[in-house]
Amino acid sequence: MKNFLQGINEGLRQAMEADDKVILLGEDIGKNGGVFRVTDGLQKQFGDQRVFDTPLAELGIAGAAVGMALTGLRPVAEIQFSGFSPPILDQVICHFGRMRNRTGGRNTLPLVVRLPQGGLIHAPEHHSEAPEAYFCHTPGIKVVMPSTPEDAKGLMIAAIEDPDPVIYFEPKRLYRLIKGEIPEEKYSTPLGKCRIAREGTDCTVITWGAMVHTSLKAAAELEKEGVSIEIIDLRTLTPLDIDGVLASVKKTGRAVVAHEAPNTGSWAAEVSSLIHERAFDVLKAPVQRVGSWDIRQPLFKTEHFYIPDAHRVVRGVNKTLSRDKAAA
Amino acid sequence: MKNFLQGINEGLRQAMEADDKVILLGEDIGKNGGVFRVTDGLQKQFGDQRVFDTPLAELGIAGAAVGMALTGLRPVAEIQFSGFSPPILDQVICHFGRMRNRTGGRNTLPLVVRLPQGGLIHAPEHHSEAPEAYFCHTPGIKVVMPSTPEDAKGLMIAAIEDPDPVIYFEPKRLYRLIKGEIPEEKYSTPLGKCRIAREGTDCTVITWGAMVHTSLKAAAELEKEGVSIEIIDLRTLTPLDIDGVLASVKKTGRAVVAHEAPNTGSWAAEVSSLIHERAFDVLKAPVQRVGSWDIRQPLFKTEHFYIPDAHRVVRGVNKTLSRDKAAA
Amino acid sequence: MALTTVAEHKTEYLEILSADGTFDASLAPDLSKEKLLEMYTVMTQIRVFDERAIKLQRQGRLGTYPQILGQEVTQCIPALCLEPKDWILPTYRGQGSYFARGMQMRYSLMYWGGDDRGVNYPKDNNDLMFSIPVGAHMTQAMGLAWGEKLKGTKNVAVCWIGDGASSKGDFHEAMTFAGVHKLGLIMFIENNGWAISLSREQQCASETLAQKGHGYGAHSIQVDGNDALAVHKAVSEAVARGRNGEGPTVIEAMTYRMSNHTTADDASRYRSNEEVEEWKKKDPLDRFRKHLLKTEVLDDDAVEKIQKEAEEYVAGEVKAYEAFDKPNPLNMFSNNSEKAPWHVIEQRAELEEILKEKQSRNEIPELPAAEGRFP
Amino acid sequence: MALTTVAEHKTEYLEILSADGTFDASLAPDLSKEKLLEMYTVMTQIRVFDERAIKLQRQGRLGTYPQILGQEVTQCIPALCLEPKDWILPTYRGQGSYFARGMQMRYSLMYWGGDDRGVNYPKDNNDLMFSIPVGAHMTQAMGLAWGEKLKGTKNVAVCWIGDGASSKGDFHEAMTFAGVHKLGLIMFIENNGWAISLSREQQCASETLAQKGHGYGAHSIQVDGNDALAVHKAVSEAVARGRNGEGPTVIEAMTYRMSNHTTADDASRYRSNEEVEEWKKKDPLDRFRKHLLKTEVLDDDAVEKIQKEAEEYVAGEVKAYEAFDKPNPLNMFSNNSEKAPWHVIEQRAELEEILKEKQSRNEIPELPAAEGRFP
Ligand SMILES: Cc1ncc(C[n+]2csc(CCOP(=O)(O)OP(=O)(O)O)c2C)c(N)n1
Ligand SMILES: Cc1ncc(C[n+]2csc(CCOP(=O)(O)OP(=O)(O)O)c2C)c(N)n1
Ligand SMILES: [Mg+2]
Ligand SMILES: [Mg+2]
Repeated sequence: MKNFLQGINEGLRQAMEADDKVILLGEDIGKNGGVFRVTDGLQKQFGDQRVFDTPLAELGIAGAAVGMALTGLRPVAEIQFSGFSPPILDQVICHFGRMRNRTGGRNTLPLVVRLPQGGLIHAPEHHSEAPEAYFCHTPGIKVVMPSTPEDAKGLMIAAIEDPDPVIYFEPKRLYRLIKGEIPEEKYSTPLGKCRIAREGTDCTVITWGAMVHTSLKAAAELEKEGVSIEIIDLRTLTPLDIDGVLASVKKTGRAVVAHEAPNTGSWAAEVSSLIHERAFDVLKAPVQRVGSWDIRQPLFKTEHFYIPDAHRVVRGVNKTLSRDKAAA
Repeated sequence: MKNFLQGINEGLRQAMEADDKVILLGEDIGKNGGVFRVTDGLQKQFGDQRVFDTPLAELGIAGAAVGMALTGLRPVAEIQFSGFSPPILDQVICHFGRMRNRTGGRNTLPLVVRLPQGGLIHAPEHHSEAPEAYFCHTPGIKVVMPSTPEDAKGLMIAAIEDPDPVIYFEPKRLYRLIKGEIPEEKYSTPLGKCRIAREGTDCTVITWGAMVHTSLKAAAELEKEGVSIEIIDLRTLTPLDIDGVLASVKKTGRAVVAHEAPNTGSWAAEVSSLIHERAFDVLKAPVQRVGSWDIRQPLFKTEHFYIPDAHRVVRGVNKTLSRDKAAA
Repeated sequence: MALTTVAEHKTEYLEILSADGTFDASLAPDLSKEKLLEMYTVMTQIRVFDERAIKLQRQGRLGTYPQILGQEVTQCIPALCLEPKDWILPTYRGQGSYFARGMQMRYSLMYWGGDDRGVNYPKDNNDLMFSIPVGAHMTQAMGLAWGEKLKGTKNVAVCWIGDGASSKGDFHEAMTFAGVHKLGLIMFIENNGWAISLSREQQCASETLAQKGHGYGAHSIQVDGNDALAVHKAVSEAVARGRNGEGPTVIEAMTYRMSNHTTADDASRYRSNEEVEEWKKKDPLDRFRKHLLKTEVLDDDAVEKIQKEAEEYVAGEVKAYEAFDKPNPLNMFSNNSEKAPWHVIEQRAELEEILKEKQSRNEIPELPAAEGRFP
Repeated sequence: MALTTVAEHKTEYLEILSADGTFDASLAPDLSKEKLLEMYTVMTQIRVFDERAIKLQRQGRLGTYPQILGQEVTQCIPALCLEPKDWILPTYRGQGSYFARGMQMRYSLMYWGGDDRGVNYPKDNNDLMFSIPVGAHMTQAMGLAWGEKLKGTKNVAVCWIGDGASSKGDFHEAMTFAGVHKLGLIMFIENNGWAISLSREQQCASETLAQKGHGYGAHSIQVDGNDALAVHKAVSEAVARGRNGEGPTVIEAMTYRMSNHTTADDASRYRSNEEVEEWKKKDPLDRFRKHLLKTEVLDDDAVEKIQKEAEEYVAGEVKAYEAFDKPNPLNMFSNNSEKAPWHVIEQRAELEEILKEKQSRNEIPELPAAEGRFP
């Protein structure tokens, strides 16, 4: 059994072993092995010309990755916490997803940005954000977020091998919390494909990252009440696996989208809209969204009342169920 | 009759006359009067200690506005084109909407950022973006976008007088295109309140900015086919006027959200989700979204096939109507 | 002439009280005995606080905490060169700066204990909350200096940053504006040799960080950051220039981060013990104490008394910290905007309902009243 | 010593061929007659192009266009100091840079005519598309230089920026990385005196922009940007250093934007005609021509021939530009990613349907086949 963090580390290592064009860069990722130790041992194994400790400058990191990718390397950049990702948005929005098109297919960006995401690790302010929506709205890039050690590895390898920019969110509270089997060999988990994390019949909960595990807890609670939920782990946020999502919703007739970001304007809005647009006739109740509140994230003493817990997911599910009752 | 641009200019002027704490800063806004001439004459009237031409540094402009606001001034910053706004997102996301809460209400940010928005002015690349979703997802800030000269003025005055940060998008293709009466006196248009731009019965089109006018054209086309649409001009994107939107949707039973941004993960997703969540039982068909494609915006020769035109709004409306027929 | 010199810049290093005890009286600022005592006392208190905070963290009574040890001068002394209406923008490591301006330590503990009520500065001070995103406060500090200039006050803004932060583009844009508008901005670089695991040498290839200032027409100087007198002098001169409309100053204060980056860090992974030992010899507090003893500002009894009182004071603050009620989770909804929008009002109501549900199931205890303004 | 100098920096200005015709042979680069002729020819061609483009814009045959006049040297000469595999990252104003590297002018016209097919550089060149967001290419250029270093090539990256762009934080971060890793990055500042309506003095308070380089341990120099020989020399030396692993160079080339910022701008709103007239006397092309005549590289006939051929060439390119088919709107969907995602496939199908509808109603003409890779 290995943990989630080891999944990422193994993915990075095997990708680097397979292709010496894979280069890591970021703050404190080399000698220190990353503040979470995700890159532990990699500088030792691959040397300081493959794993770089950069100056404290996120825009520089992003631009360096763009430039390196243009030379044919496959940079994997770490931004230490996703809360510190806004400075890279200029490169992400104006260049990552546009380079291939604006150069008529001449210049491509096979790069990955790693972003430790999410809260509930008792960290200081700005260390717990869930900024995935800013990235998902940006054309031309892919956004992934694993929730199991196996997918952490497989999605990392897939992301690195992808010929276009991939944003790889790492739900950091899973790093040491979640354990599971990881195949030894190098393998890749297909981008754009969701995973059924739990089968069920009464309602589909679409979720990603650490909220998959929160939703699994909610499923256990709901089971006691005789409610069976199906949990879809998106894995890739965009491009979304629309077929996978719709297949489940068509089966259950109800859906809840559960996630960690402030709810308004979040990626959950897109998922909800898509389901309504494409499965309206089978829906027995409107899709519910369960997200964080639309306020600044508080410090850690009350953070667990900000980010949805299993209870809030249960409430969301019950809301879809009650709506149905009312209508019946 | 005055044009849209004059509405903004008059709003700025009267706010500056009323309160000498109002300060303008931005690139080329002083001597040159702005590249669109929105601030024309203001440096002349108020002097170069109220209207500042800044160095070419958007993050600096945003940070300067934060600092000035903290000293009790009321800065109005211009970012020359909203396509160049990503560098300010660090201040917007990490500080604009959080300052008041993280200082326990001690420090507030009465500031406005003006962002010329949208396409179809035959401008070069990156001069035509519609990045409102990045801002709307960020807690603690307000986002407004007028579509008439009267509202341009009233919303500008309201934005400047608001005690919290306001992002003021200016649909730049309306600057000289749209004319209308503007009351002479200083007045403010309430934030958070939508406007019925056209009454109708068969379907509600919720829209904002220049797309209000595209939707009005669509309405004229649809009228010929005997279809009557009601057009809601959001004016304030967030906080959204949920009551105004729902009242109309409850009347028509159908809704289309029309906007200029790449559709996926856009603000239209939020509007659509809210309507489904809160008016599910009255909806005769799922809410349709009509936005730009999820690809890089092309140069101007084909831009009008990228940004929705009246025909695409008509298609969206027809889609909601046909769905109903199919169901009936 | 075909190859001509168009600009020349010299970067100087100021040291008044050296690590070896040498004292250059000719350069020393003229400080009263009271001022010197205040400087020593504040630094002693913050060192005791730092020791105590680390222990609290180890015992689980505090969250992740960024240590101060070795940076008592760079944190406290600039703050003691200012008027309350000057703006201070310390770093996350800057508990010493806030304390030197009069904030009670209990609030520092509260903040690092994960409670937002820990942001509580003396009412009449222009103390600004630090930015956890490294360096995002630099352009704000520039805006503060600019705002004060426009308002016609003489107030300056002092912005503490680390050697790491000096690499952020924010530095460049803040300094560019400050230079052009001759703002009273003091960019005070606490160069403590490390940015987490990145050494100063890996951070930037320039000989000094101070010299960056020349690129913006700013006055630039490097000082011994463990020398209370040199820092006092450099900052005071920069403040005077700032008040005088002579523009910004970059001060690079050479110091050392004696502890781990934070309590979550293990510096032994990336730096040698020898380096740390070398810097121990340059300790800012020892040096200043010896000087005050030598110049008879202090005697041994006074030293002991200051130390003892500092320990009592800090113990009292820890007690006060731990005596606070737990925060009501509803507090998070207060003070987000002048008037909460409808969706936030709904969300707060939902949290209220959830809290009641949890209370009814005894999952959470009784809660104190919610604090702050809403809606 | 208590106040010691820890760093000293001198910024030099290089001029070989002055506006008044003075020529410093001792500093002149050793260039073949062919090279000198190439330099002159390319600059002549680009000047003719610029004149022609402005006319096309006025006639509605081109969109907004950023003029070149006066910057022929700063645009073309650096490009002529390089190998095809060196990376060039010009600005939006840099049609001259692309042309000097061999791009056909028809494509410049196409791009500024609003057609994305205008991005079409010679196949084997490392020419990168410019960034319309000012300065966003600086960190990319640094990454390119870094990538080449890691790949073990000697290729450098030349990044053109304006005086305005030098204020962007991107400059700071790019140079910081380049300094630390000793990258072959040449940051070539075309200081043309203006950033739209902002003068150089309002942009930054430093005496020179070149001196900023000292803050990153970079080699830094200011050159006469209207002096083809000085620019050739400064760039060639920087390139040699870059290939040699000696790190980055900042070159500030002093030139002047003789026209409006773009065809959408009216410079008379913010600058005096006298200033423009002053700079006319320093014209880069006149100066170089006189020198070549004096040194008998050229004679009057050759000058006339080059001019005439340039006009014919440009006329041919304009014809070729206007002979292109209108773009198929579906082109926008090509080459957005290796494999288009489902929603983009759906959207393209929708546009296809819309185009058919519009054609059936005669709202749009027949369209040529769509170009580019999809899905
Ligand atoms: C923008 C940003 N990037 C990264 C981090 C993570 N981080 C926190 S402190 C730190 C190092 C800061 O070094 P320095 O500026 O020298 O200050 P010091 O900690 O030495 O006082 C880093 C990388 C952050 N907080 N913000
Ligand atoms: C990030 C960004 N901000 C603003 C603009 C608008 N803009 C285009 S060119 C320009 C001035 C650029 O000046 P400079 O860097 O000196 O280059 P020059 O135009 O003089 O060649 C501005 C402000 C932009 N394109 N990108
Ligand atoms: Mg440091
Ligand atoms: Mg310029």
